[in-house]
Amino acid sequence: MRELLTNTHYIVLTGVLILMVIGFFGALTKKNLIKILISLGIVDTGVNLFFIVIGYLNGKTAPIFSKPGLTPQQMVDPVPQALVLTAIVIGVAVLALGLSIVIRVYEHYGTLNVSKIKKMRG
Amino acid sequence: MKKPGLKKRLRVKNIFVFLLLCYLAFQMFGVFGLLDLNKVKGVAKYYLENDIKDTQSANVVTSIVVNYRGFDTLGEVTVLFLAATGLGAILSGRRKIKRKRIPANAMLKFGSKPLLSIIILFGAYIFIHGHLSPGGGFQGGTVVASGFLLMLLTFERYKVEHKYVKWTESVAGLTFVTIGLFGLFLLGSFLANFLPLGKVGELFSSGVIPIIYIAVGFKVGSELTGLLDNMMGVVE
Amino acid sequence: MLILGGITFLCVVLMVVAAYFAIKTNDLLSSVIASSTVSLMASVLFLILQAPDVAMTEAAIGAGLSTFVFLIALRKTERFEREEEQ
Amino acid sequence: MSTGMRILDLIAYPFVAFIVGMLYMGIARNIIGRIHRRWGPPVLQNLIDVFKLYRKREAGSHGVMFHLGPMIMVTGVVTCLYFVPILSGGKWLHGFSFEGDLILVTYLMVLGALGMALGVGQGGVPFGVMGVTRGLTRLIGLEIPYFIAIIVLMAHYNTASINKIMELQAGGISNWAMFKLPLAFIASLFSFWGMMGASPFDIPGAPQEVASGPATEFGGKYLALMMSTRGIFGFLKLTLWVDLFMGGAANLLILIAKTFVMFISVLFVTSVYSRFKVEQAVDFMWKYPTLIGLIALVIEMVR
Amino acid sequence: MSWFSPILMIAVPLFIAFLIPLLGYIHKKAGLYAMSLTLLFNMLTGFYFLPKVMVKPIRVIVAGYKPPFGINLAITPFSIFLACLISTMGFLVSLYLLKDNTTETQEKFAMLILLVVMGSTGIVLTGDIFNMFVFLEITSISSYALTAIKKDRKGSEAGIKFLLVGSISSTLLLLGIALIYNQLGTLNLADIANRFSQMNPKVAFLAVSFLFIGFGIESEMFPLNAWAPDVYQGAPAPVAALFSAVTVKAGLYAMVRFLFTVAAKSVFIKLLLVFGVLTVIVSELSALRQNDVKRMLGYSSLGQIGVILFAVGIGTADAMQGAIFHFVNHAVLKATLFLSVGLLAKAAGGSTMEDLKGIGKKYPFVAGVFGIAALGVMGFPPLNGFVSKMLILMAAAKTEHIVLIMLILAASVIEGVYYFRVLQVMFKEPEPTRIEKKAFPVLSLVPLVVLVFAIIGIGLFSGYLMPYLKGAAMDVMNRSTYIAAMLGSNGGAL
Amino acid sequence: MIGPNNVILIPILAGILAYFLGKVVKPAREGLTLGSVIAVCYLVFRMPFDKVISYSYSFKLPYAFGSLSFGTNALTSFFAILIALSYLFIAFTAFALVKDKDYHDTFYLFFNIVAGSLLGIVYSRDLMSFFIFWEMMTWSSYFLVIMNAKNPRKTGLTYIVFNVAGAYAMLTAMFFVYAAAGSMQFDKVATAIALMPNTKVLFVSILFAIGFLVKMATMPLHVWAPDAYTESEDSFTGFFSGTLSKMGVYGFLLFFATIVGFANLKGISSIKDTPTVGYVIAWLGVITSIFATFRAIVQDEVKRLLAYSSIAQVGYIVTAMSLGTALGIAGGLYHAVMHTIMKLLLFITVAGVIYRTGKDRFSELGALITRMPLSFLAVLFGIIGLAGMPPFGGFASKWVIYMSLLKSHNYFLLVAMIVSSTAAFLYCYKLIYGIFLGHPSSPDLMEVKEVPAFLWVAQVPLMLALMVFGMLPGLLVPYISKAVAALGFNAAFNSTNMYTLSAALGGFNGFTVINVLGVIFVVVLIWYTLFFPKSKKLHRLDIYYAAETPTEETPLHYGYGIGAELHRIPWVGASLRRHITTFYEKFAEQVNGIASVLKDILFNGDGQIYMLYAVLTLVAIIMFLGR
Repeated sequence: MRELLTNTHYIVLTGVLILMVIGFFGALTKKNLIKILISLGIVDTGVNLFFIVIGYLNGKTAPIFSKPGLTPQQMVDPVPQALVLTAIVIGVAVLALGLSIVIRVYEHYGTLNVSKIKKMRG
Repeated sequence: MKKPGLKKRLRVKNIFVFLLLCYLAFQMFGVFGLLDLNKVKGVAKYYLENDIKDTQSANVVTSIVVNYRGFDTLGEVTVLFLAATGLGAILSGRRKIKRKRIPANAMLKFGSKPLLSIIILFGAYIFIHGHLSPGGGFQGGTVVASGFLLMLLTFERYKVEHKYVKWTESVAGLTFVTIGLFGLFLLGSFLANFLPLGKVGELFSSGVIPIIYIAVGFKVGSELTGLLDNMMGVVE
Repeated sequence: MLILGGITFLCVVLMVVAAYFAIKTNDLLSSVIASSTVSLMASVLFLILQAPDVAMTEAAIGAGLSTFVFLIALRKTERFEREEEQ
Repeated sequence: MSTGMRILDLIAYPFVAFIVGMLYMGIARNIIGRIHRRWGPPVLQNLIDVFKLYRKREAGSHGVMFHLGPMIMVTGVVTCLYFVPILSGGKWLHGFSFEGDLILVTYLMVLGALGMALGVGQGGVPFGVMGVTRGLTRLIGLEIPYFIAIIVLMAHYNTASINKIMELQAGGISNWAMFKLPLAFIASLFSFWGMMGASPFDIPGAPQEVASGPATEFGGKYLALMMSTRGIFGFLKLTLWVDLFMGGAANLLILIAKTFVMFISVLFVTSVYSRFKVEQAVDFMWKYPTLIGLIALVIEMVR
Repeated sequence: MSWFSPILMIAVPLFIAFLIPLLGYIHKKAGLYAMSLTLLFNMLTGFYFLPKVMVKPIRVIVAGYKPPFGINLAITPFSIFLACLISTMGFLVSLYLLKDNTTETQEKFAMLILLVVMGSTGIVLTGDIFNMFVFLEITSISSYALTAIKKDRKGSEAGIKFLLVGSISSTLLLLGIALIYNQLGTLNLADIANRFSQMNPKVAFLAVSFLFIGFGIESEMFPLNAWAPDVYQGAPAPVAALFSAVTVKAGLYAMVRFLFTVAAKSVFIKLLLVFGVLTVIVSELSALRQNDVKRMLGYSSLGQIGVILFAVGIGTADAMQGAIFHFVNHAVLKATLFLSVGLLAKAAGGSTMEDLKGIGKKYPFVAGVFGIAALGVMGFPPLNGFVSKMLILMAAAKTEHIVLIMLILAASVIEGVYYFRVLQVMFKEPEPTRIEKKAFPVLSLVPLVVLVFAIIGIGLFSGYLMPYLKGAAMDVMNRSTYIAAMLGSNGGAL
Repeated sequence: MIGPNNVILIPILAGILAYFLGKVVKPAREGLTLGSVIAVCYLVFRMPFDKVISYSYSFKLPYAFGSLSFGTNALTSFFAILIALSYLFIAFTAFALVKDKDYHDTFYLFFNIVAGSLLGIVYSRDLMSFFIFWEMMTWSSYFLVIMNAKNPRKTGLTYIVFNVAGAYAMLTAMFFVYAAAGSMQFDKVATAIALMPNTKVLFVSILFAIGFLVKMATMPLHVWAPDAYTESEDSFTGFFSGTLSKMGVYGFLLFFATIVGFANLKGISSIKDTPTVGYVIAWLGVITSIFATFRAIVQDEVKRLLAYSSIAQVGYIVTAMSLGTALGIAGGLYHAVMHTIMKLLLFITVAGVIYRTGKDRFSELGALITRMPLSFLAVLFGIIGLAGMPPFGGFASKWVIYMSLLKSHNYFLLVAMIVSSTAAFLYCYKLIYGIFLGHPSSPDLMEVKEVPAFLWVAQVPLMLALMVFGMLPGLLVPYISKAVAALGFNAAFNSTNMYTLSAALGGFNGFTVINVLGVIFVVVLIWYTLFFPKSKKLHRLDIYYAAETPTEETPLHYGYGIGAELHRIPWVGASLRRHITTFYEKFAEQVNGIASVLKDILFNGDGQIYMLYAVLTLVAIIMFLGR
């Protein structure tokens, strides 16, 4: 138990997996478009966490030379953090665009049910 | 009579999806044990070791975001720009669904105006010190945008001047690209750090990094503001 | 170490619960708030995982901004899931 | 043989055919009359009719093709005649039979019909055209057994030349094709009857129903020409069968004897059977004679 | 001229894109013209570098750090070839758009078009996998926006579907990149390629499958392309032309580059073969029963992409050559088809078969262009589609995929059926009376003329293209040269 | 030196130029076509007949496929001459008939391209260029088919689907061969095929045969032909049926005689010294001709009758050639020439008639002999040839075919062929009677004029040709012998002079036949004209009509009636009632159904399902490929 609680990697990784499963499940089964976007947002969060956690090293500090004594060897991997920054921004951009399209769709169809929005098919 | 059948069908699909996802999760879980979680390696190691020498920026993440992988950031800014543009294009000229809004109380109205300038200042602080401390253009920009969000929420008829937003975002973006092009013209490499690096920990250090981050800050702030403004769609 | 682990564990559990709630609830408003909680928890986790930059961003964008974007979208559409959508 | 004699020979060719043919027609009317328990017309009646018709001063014409049709008919038939050797041996009365083969003859035989058909066509009588159509339809039936038979012949003797076929049959009755290849002969016999206009297959003319069929509109010199052509044609067919299946004839007497036998067979059939409708005729032809012919063909191929 | 580097193909459009909002103050249409000129600049730059790169690949370093430490652009024959294609098609479509005054948001439209082309160019030029992801996102986000830009019912519907599936794609791509980064600690494509075998095979497999699906969605592979017909139908015609000519090509590039140069996993290449054939058959069959011509063209486009995937999946240099040739031809042909149908549909007031009845008699030129392009798509000699199809099938024959060839040819027969059906509807139905004949703007016709000449010219003089195709194919097939060219002689500092 | 490649380019360029120049100056279309025709004829005739010459294309196109090579040998020249002459005659027809139609511009474009691609087909010396021109022929003729069609949807689609499918069958075989040979050159391919295992050779042969049989409209694959021949632009139909179908013949010969080689096929499996494949195809051909003949007889549309007749006639060629004997191939070639001449003549004349009267059904025509004597004569010549009657060339070619069948002991085939050949008389008669004889179906028919004079330019030489080849049947023998020799066979004929034709079992002297006929005819004519008084001209209603007096309104024209009896003959009637088209229609329906279901299930419009596809695929990949 102690092992489990102290091994941050595994706690977070398991959480991330559950988060992604929940997110995907929501995206694939919920019919409401906004709900789907929320689910996709959750998946995104999960992916971002996953990215960070694989760059995390037990017992090391953030990659900022804030104190004089810090050496590079004491720091966690900074690259995933940089990438996740980008990913988060991209995520919100997609989200905003998606919501704007959803608003348009709602105007045209009067519903948010993804299964009802199928004028184009076949 | 029809309903249970439908529901049943839906449930079957749900279970099926759930099983699929569990399978995927299981596969991923199997891989976790094989991941390499014990050391910094590859390019990260190089970044950590050479950050000071290369950029004189205390925040390694910032130097990666702005300098080593500045090209990504340019793309990222573009993505935001795109989202704002696309959103504007999609939502422009739509039918206004005017709904009754509960007006904000006087307290809020009174407080939010001075708060706006404080929030903007705070945001500016974040992105100006991006190379020294955590935070940077994105975070700062978002903070600035949230200030405007506050205004939008508080005042029914609050209008963000489109002209200013437009100018800010354009100039900020142009600054970013221009700095990159300067690097190309001066050092033969796009986005190259052509300014003196200074000394780590100082405000005016790290060459172009703070400038770019400030540009990014303005850009993100204005984009998000514009985005929110477009979303709110209160324009008559 | 154990305390940090405990906090981590707690955050993860909270996050998962919030995510589950976000998916489960019919009220999209609650759903948005729950997803905002997920982001907030993620932000805490980022902090724990020594990524202050990301934590800030996630807090500002994920928990803050995108929530508002959702809320605005909800205002433009409807707040509750319809029955056939569940 | 001198050129003069040759020319004489060639000129005599159609006349022999004409006279013999006309006589046979007369005889036929006689015999059929006897079978019908009545006195038939004189043997020479047909010849007389033809000459009478030739002497008619007036004939109506419906146009150029109406005028030319009978001429094409006679041209076709006489030409065909020239390629069928009347006598074997290749000295007298063999026409141009060395210049053409059996297939040529078979196809030339149709040319006459074409001429008539064209004339009838311009004549404008629907019945005439109907008759032509029936004739052509019947032809589909008739030609099959006939062709099977000649294919058997050609395959058997490995030549398409009538003269050669005749030569190879020389030397006794047992060498005759009708005994060596009996099934083929039987098959061809049906066609022969049909071609001779014998009763079960006489629908094109169909005297009682469509007012003499194709020849309806023709009169005077045209009818005369057509009748003479018929005579020549009849003789031609008889001769051809004799040549092909009975080893030909060395002189005219033998020829007449042999042809007469064939002719009698036609008469018997004619007087016994009643007329087929055209589809029945074709159907019949495609069933029994064709089957017999095919058996002959198989035998020939196996051999 | 050291500053004249291919990175300008990305930097300049970006600069102009940021500038366009301000250009609105000068003139209402300044943005559109700026976009067009920028794409022209891109095109010229591309063609300036094309012969040089054919001789020796260029490695463009961004921000002054040598790969794998910084991001670099990998200007190899394949990428520059595609960059040229993309910018040329972009330029032609932009010419068409200059007079296309359907949207009131012209400025934004211009920006989006510029950025979608820029994003595609970025995908093909970049040498960094995360950078590729970013450009892919730029491309997709602008595509979502462009799909929905008309704000009509169809556009919005198509846009939201596109966005949903695209989100899955980006999620999977990120996961895959994360796995690769965790294993190798690098994001540079050449570096990953160099050390790909060091990855744990299980992790590598998972990463490759994530990326395969991610890129598969972008490159419209069969089970993942269900959104595509909607998008082709819903988006404005020039945008659809742009999608099939530009963005798909970028997606395919990513797929090919990743599978051949980086991962080099033969299982997935074989998988591509299977999916390619499936794509062809399903798409052609689906196209058979379409009533909307634009949607039909969308399915047909998928079919062509299936052919490309099939060719790529064969995995020989010859097939690759044919596939790359088909990239070009498909871009040219589909752009022509979409643009001409766009014009006709605008005149007729709709793009269904009923709307287009007899339109060929009214507008013989544009409909004739459509006809020629249709013949080209069906692969009739001497047009360009024929040559590449033959090259692909010959390569397939060499590897003894006779059954697959037969399947593809059977699908081509179906293709013939529906294209000829459209042609007959256009040309053989009585002339419609409800439509008043209006002349199309000349600028809209210019790209059509150019494209028609391209269709015939490429078909007749394909030999001139061959050296480039060969270079591009060799670039894909020889991963070692790519790695060497990008990492330098020491094979990377790591 | 002007080689075949330039000959090919002339018409194609002329067509394109005519299209664009014709937009400015209308007569440019005719002018350029005429120029191209003359140039092609000149060059084709100037080319040495049986010399083997090779060229390769000088453009850059070949680079993509190695090289496109062209060349000529006797067989090529044989067909090239056929094409050049048809091109000439059809061009003149078109000058007269197309000039005031609204597709004036496109007609010349596609017509010239078709001509060029035909030349390309015969001059090509590798499979790829063969296929290229084959496909060009397909699409350009497609446009000519739908140009004037009444029912373009069905006709055009059927045409293109069958032809493209056939071409693709061929293409598959080409790739198969290519995989083995590594090259598309004919000689290399031939070498490779010789080394291939039997089953593969058989497979390749069948696929190739499908391609050619479609073009030749042989039985199960003929569905496109009647409609296409009937509905294509009138002046082009002659080219279509006369020359385009011969490309199937050419390809067939090329493939089976030179590339695979009949000997090779025989080695695989043979029936009675005939390769089995050939034997089967021979039967297909003969069955085709039987059924097509019967169907031709019952048609009411003039061109449809000719179309079926064309199918039947080509069936003879197929039968003769596929047996793979020297005489058979010679017969096929001979008949190809004759059939081209006859069909050109007939279709051109019929086109003229339709042009003048505006009617295309037997039940609407009639009695035109008085108005169009020359056309009547042309059709008369044509049908005499078509029926294979002696004085004209049609007999000679049929004779050779019969002889070849006799010689190779395929008696049953011969019998079957006779069925069709005999029945052909009926439609021949229907053709001439329905149009020219009998009574006019409507009064305005009596006001029409003779066909345009431009058509005479085509009709008269064609009639003369028919006569000359009948009179001098040996005239073609040296050429055919050379062509057959180019395919690697020994001499087929025994005849040495141009008057006689002799081979195998017999021979005949065409010169004698026509002389005898002529002399007798002249004698009878003189006799009748000089020695008898002039006949009285009767009014056309002054006829025997079962004791009734017919009036103008009485339907006296029996045009449609001919062939009605056929329905009552049991076997024929049954065959006429059944259409193979039904089968294909059902097949198409099935495909359509599958397509509908597939697209509705797969692309069901639900964005969520589309997302699910991605996840499903991922799971599938991991499940099946993950180790």
